[in-house]
Amino acid sequence: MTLSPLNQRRWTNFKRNRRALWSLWIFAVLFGLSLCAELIANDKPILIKYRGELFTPITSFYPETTFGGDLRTEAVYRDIEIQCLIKTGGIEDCWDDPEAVMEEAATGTFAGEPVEKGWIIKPIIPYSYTTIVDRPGTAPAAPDATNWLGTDNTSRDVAARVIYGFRLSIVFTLVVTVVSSLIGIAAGAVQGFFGGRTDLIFQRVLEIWGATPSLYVIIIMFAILGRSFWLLVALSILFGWPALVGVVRAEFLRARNFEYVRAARALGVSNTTIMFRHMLPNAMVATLTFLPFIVTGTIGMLASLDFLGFGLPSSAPSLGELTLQAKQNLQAPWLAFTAFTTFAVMLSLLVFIFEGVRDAFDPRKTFQ
Amino acid sequence: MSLLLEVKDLSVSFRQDGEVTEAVKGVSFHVDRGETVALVGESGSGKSVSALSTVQLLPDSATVTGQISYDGKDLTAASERELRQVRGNDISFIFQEPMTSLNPLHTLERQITESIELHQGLRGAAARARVIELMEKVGIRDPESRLSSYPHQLSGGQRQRVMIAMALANGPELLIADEPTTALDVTIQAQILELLADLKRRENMSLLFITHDLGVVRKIADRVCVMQHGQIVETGPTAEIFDNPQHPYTKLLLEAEATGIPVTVPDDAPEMVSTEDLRIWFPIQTGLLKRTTGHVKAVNAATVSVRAGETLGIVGESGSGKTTLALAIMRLISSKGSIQFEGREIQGLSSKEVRPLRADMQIVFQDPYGSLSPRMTVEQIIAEGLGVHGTEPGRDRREMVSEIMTEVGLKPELMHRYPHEFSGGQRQRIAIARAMILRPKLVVLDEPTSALDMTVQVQIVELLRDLQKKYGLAYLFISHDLKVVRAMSHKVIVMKQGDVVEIGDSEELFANPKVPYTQQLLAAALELKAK
Amino acid sequence: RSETIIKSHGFSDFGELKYPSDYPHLNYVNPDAPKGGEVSVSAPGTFDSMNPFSRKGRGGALSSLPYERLMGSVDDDPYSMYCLLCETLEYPESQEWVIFNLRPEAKFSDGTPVTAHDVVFTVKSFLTDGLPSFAQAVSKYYKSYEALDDHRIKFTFNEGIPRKGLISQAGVSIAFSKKWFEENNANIKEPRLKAAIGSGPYVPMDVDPPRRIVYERNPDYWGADLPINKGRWNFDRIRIEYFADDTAALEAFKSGVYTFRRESSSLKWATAYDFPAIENGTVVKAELPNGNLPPAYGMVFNLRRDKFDDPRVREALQLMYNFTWTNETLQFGLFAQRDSFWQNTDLEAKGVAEGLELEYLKSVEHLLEDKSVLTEPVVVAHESSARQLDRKNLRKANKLFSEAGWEAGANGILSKDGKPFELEFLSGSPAYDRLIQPYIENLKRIGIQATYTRVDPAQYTNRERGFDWDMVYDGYVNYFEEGSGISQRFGSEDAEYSLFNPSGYSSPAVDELIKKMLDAETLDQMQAAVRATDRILRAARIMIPAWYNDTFWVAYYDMFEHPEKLPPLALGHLDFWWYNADKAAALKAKGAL
Amino acid sequence: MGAYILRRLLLVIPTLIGIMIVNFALTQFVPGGPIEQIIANLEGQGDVFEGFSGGSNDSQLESLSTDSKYEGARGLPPEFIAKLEKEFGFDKPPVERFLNMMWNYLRFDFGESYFRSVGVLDLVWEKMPVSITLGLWSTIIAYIVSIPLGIRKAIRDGSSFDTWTSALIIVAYAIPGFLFAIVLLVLFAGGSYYQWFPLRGLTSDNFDDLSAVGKVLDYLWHIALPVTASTIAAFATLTLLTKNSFLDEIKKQYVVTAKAKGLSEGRVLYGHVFRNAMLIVIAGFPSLFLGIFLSGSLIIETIFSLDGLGRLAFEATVARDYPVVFGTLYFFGLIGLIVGILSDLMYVFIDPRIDFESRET
Ligand SMILES: Nc1ncnc2c1ncn2[C@@H]1O[C@H](COP(=O)(O)OP(=O)(O)OP(=O)(O)O)[C@@H](O)[C@H]1O
Ligand SMILES: Nc1ncnc2c1ncn2[C@@H]1O[C@H](COP(=O)(O)OP(=O)(O)OP(=O)(O)O)[C@@H](O)[C@H]1O
Ligand SMILES: [Mg+2]
Ligand SMILES: [Mg+2]
Repeated sequence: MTLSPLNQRRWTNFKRNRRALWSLWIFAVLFGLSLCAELIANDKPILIKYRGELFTPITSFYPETTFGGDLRTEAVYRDIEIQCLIKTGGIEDCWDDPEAVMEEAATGTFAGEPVEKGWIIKPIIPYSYTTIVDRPGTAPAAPDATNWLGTDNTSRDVAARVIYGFRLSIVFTLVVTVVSSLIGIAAGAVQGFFGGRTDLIFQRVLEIWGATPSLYVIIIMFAILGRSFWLLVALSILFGWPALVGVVRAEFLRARNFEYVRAARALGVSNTTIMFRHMLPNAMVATLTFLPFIVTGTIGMLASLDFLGFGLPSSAPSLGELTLQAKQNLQAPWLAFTAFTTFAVMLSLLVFIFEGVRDAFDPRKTFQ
Repeated sequence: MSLLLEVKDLSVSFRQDGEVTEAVKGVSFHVDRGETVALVGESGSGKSVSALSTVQLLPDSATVTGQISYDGKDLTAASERELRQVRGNDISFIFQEPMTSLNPLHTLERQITESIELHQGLRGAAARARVIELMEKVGIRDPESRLSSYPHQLSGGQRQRVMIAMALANGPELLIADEPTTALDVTIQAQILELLADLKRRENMSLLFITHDLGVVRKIADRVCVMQHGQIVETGPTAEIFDNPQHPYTKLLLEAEATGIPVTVPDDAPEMVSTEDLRIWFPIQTGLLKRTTGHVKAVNAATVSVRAGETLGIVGESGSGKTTLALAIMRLISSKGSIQFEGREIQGLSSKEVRPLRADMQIVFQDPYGSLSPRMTVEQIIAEGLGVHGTEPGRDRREMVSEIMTEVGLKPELMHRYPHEFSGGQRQRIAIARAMILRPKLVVLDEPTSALDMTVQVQIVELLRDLQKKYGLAYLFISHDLKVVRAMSHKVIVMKQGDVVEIGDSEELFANPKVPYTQQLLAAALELKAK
Repeated sequence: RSETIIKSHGFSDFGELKYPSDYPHLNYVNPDAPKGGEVSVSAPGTFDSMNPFSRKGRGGALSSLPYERLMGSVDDDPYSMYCLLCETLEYPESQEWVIFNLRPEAKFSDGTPVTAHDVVFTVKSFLTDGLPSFAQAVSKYYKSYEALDDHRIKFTFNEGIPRKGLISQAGVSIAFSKKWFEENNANIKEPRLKAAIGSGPYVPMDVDPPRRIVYERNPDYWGADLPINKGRWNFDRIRIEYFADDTAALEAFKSGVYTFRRESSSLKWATAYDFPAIENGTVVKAELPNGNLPPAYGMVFNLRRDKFDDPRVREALQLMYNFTWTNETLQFGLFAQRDSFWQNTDLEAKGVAEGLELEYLKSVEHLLEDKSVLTEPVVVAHESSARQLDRKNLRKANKLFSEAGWEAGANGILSKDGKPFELEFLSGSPAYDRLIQPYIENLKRIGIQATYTRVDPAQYTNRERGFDWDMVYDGYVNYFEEGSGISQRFGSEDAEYSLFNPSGYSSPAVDELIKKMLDAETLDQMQAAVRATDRILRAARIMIPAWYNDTFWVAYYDMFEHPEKLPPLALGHLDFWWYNADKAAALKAKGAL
Repeated sequence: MGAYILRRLLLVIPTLIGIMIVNFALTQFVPGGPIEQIIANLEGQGDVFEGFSGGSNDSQLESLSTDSKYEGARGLPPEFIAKLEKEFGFDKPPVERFLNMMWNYLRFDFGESYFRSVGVLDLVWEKMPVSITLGLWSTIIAYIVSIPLGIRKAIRDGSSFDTWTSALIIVAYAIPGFLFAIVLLVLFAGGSYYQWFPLRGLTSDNFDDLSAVGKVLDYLWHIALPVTASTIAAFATLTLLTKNSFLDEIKKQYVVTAKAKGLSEGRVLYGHVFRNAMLIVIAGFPSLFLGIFLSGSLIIETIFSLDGLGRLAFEATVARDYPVVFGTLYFFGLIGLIVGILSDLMYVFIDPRIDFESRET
């Protein structure tokens, strides 16, 4: 794909803003990492060697019986017994004293017999977001070597939850923001550009829509369809898109009087092109400024829905739940700290990226 | 005579995306007290940039080196505060593009009062009286009713005069006027020049005058600096330069003149566009509720027609409704009365229905700056129409763009720049290029040459004539420059206060004007030339 | 008809009274407790009414405090009541009616005497304009109620209903001042901020919604010297401060805005009570014994659904709950495991059944589903290790499931006849999320497709009423004296719709035992019947018994004192605690208040 | 323009009716209604604020005020529920109920809350002081700080000042408001650290006895923490919007003209650029304020025990207090529509080039 010279110019301008570029990179890396959250934080090992065979628990289901256990449900890999079974090639004695067995088996023989040694490659964080951490003491527990960010009030690993929560929030907010902004901008543009009856009717529809208590719609839809991520996405879009309509409409109401719009019209350019090629770039200030906040606002909305109990299912790795816990556990400041840092990092990155985008689109911006 | 402004070794370069454009390369000139210095030269040669750099009004992307001193003070090292003292009070500016230089949300009164208030401390009624006086001086009719107008409600010339009024408000010591009369008809131009001369006489005002109109230069300048490619190539007393130019460019400039006559139109040429009793009244709205309390009668019952291959020149007083008429014919503002394009009534058509016709009817706006999308590159701007109406078969878009740019005298390398990175004259040519690239059948040209120096002007006129000959284009040519009108038009109409006062064959009309206003106009033009 | 009329200073369904008619004071109070001072506590949210008896409005805390009842209960005997407004009561052995003889000296706070007419007026108001549910239930009891004279009121009970609880119900009748209601044109239906006058020891003085209510001791309280009141009502002022947020409330306590706090959250109790005032002794932090009957809460199975039909399934599901871990890790080890439905009382079944209890059980033997209750020790909650997912229990549960026909398929999901085991845990409040979530995780581990659904209160009630759930955190609120009310909880007649029986359990054997409770002549009989019921219920595994708290968690500024030995049933901090002026002065001197 | 305004005013009626119809229809489908909430209340559950105001009460403490409810909650036979339904008029068909309601609303009779014997308007009126306090002060402070800051940032775009202020406001924005509120409360009002500010309410108990100055000081003393907490996040958007709008305008030709007049930087910025750049900010003010004001800040109100519209709205919604829901919807809907018209007129007032006519000529 080659960029048009103008876009090349914008891209170079963007790159000149080192802060934006770095933010973009960091964001991309973080998001990329969180996309492979399953490989980073999981209570299932990435790879297992057992009796000479390789297993990939993350992608496949293996009942415990595979490793010499007796249950036909999925092996609980974080159980020391199971680990012992895997590492020693399935020695029965693991059930009684796994640690001793493992120790002895490490020498190569057990009870005089040679063992088929196996191994387990665990993710860096050996917990998933729902994994209950068995750790002596009470939850929430402070950060230490096993739980880098401590545990939450249900004794789940905060680091794992943040990774998954980050992904969930970002996916949620990106989908919601992109779709609802597109709809919102288009709607605002049409209203502002055409004015007259279009505007009048559209505005009324919006007013009616805007007065609808979203909480009821959410309750109804959840009751009918059950809580789910995508339903929440759909609902958020449904209630999110009017956010930008007002500003875009105002910008368009103003911009449609500009001389260059008249010039474009004189060229015979279609209304859509006038709106989106000529006016939009010049009416984007508010939109571009608002976007990072819409993004984080959406995360915030998700969080507060969770907070109020109308959000995702409560086991979902939600940042909102984390903040609520932080509030209820002031004695566990790592919760507040983590929640805050995650928000701050996310927001800063987004704001800086969008600042770069704004600058890149600003023809008069001087770059050193 | 003492030295007022001295510029030494001034260099200005613009950095954009790592590219450096040297706009001014080592220019030195000076203006003495009470002296008028004219800066003339090629479009894009750095005149405006040099002028703006004196009080540091250039954008951030500019790097200025060299020395500028005003009345002994070094302005290059001056703080923002010191500069503020100088600006507006000692040195006043008339900007080249009046259409975009006024604050769009302030009324005229506010725009002018502001600097009076600031530097003279006048307030309330006194300030208002002064504003009205100034407006009268610059020839704005019925100033009181205009006080609460916003810039967008004014004609190009009126805006320019507001600029002038603003600049003169404080009786500056040095007036830097960047093409102050381009949008003015000859009579008003004469009046303004007279006003300037008067000020100069009475208040010993100095003047740095940038213009393309050599007639004006000859009339008012004491000294002339000729610029080309960012350098002053020749400088000297006016008479000397005019009588005995040394530098080849100066010679070229002096010789250049749009002459010749338009190609004759075949008798069977079909009628391209015609109007009948076209009327445009703008409502005057007052109060918060914007009740319509009257109308500005911009055009009353205009009946014009243009045939293929024919040029209709429109001349007339500034603010007489020329632009309005042109926009109405283009169906860009609403009007009453019939408009026929290629024999088809287009007045009632919806904008969707008009759209396909637009490939055949194009306009060059009077305000080129405003008509260029600020966030699009020149290439995009020029090629835009092609995107809508299709490229010529077998030709690449970019190729066509560079061709037309070359034709209007712009370097194709500049096509990736944004509009604000050009000089006034260059922008005007971009606007022309945008219209002409579509090879339309009818082009409305609203003062297309006002910001162009003579050499380029000739080039453009030739280009237009050329195209007309080749493709049988019909032109509606609006200009205050009667020479160009004469060189271009087959027929001419004269407008005054919204009325078409005279209409006739170009030769006939110029030779033998019937209406007093036309006579007056021609006389003024002649007088200017004679000086 | 000649019947022996019993005249007494108190009443118990089982005849015996703990306090004789000439008791000087209650055993657990300090009769010489000094009077004076102020105690202040906090209340959550806001209030907007001082009429606690209407459906509308949020009643202010303690807003029923000014109103005295005919009889009062005591905190060391759950089975009897003693005269308060009445001097004596008279009733025939058949308990067909009861007459209360009011004390002539009883007065409202405005000095007017409390008369039988006032009581009749009040009872009538409750039955016509009171909470409909209350009115409906209680109006079934009375055939009539009338004032015989100014100081005698007679309740006649309907025939054909069990006698248990009738006299007690009449005895808890309140006396409002009829005059006041008429003068103020008031009605108990309507919320209002002006409290009706009462005859009690305290009168509301400062009612300042949404911030506070202050009750002041009535210096002319008519009943101050009654034996039942001796050593009680010691504080001059009781102040209640409202806070919308619990953290704010705790902070307010720390800074001395109020002086007595009862903690209800294990999290706060374990983590928040280490502030300077406690460390320097200004505030006393104490755990005081609580002999109350804890409500039998836990995770309840919806037995109306087939999936829970098999007791082995229920047992397996029980095994997946890890009390030990939950208590240690999430609740700071502060709670005890509940086994019984009448935990911590004489009503709790223990060991192998014997005596009267066994007799009762035998009498319903033919009706028992699970006859092991006759011979085996009573079912107690399973033990779990400190590991969240207890492997032993997991294997046991797995075995039970497979015995019940649920086997893990190739995908590890438990299924039977090709249908997966799905289970929805419904909740109407976020408070228990963290305690239930680990259980859900365990259920997933064993191959159940478990989901946890939390909805808002109205929706929860909606689904609760439709019994549209698999499991909920809910339970049974049981009483020391079990009477007719118990059939709403465990009787088969009501099992279909009674919200007080969330699991929907019923059994003919329990029905029989309930009859025994209603017919019990003596406390022993009643207790034996309840124990037998407890045994059956526990064997039926209708829920997973969870935690309960057998202590009061309190913190207070070190100026309050209480009798050395507290009565089992109440904390009594607003009642028989007292104010030590010297200590208070010391605190003030220290600047702590 | 006059015609346009008239048209807009007339359209308010169908819009309001539309709003009411949509909402009424919606509530027909919400699972669980007021009856269920009443039952939950009677059973001592149903505290809609429990989720975030409570302290995870897991030891089943009986509450001080459930006394009577407890007696009433002994049984909820079906007859009782039928009675309740009748009391609320739920025995009538929805259409009839709706028409009844609209007829009452037309006469500005908004009815009474299901849960309290208070008229809806009185209820709203009662909550006003808190909402006005939080809404007004937060908005004002946000504007007073953000606009000059945004402008400064625009002028010094790219400087270190720009960077660190950005960082600061972003961080402030990222702090979850209620967390911040709690921390403020614990630090500056609680019993462990500094007891500088009061814990709750808008005024002291002895407010009525204070002198006028004392009253003002007392009020300011009380609102310091809640307003801080509710404002902290408000700077970011406004500041950056101001900055970016200014960046867009500041390099335009007319600014050069203004500079050439010798105007001071301030006058250039505030006198010329401001109006051009801030169309959205200024014209958006009425609706923004209304928004802040109406939505209230539930959680901050809760933490500081302030009884405002935020709590009212949330409680009414979750508790299905439909008279309050519809009443506030109608009442504030009306205000919102009027403000919408004002806001549009404001556009024209700020930028006279704007009109609302159709451009399909
Ligand atoms: N902001 C800018 N960035 C880059 N190049 C610029 C910028 N402004 C002006 N230029 C270039 O500087 C040169 C001098 O421009 P200037 O405006 O001084 O010309 P001019 O002599 O006034 O011409 P004209 O007569 O057409 O107004 C031109 O070539 C123009 O393209
Ligand atoms: N939008 C508007 N609202 C009100 N009056 C307007 C508007 N546009 C133009 N006018 C008025 O209409 C008259 C004609 O303006 P027009 O622009 O057509 O003049 P012109 O002949 O092109 O003048 P110039 O030579 O100065 O450009 C002027 O008096 C102007 O003030
Ligand atoms: Mg120029
Ligand atoms: Mg014009």
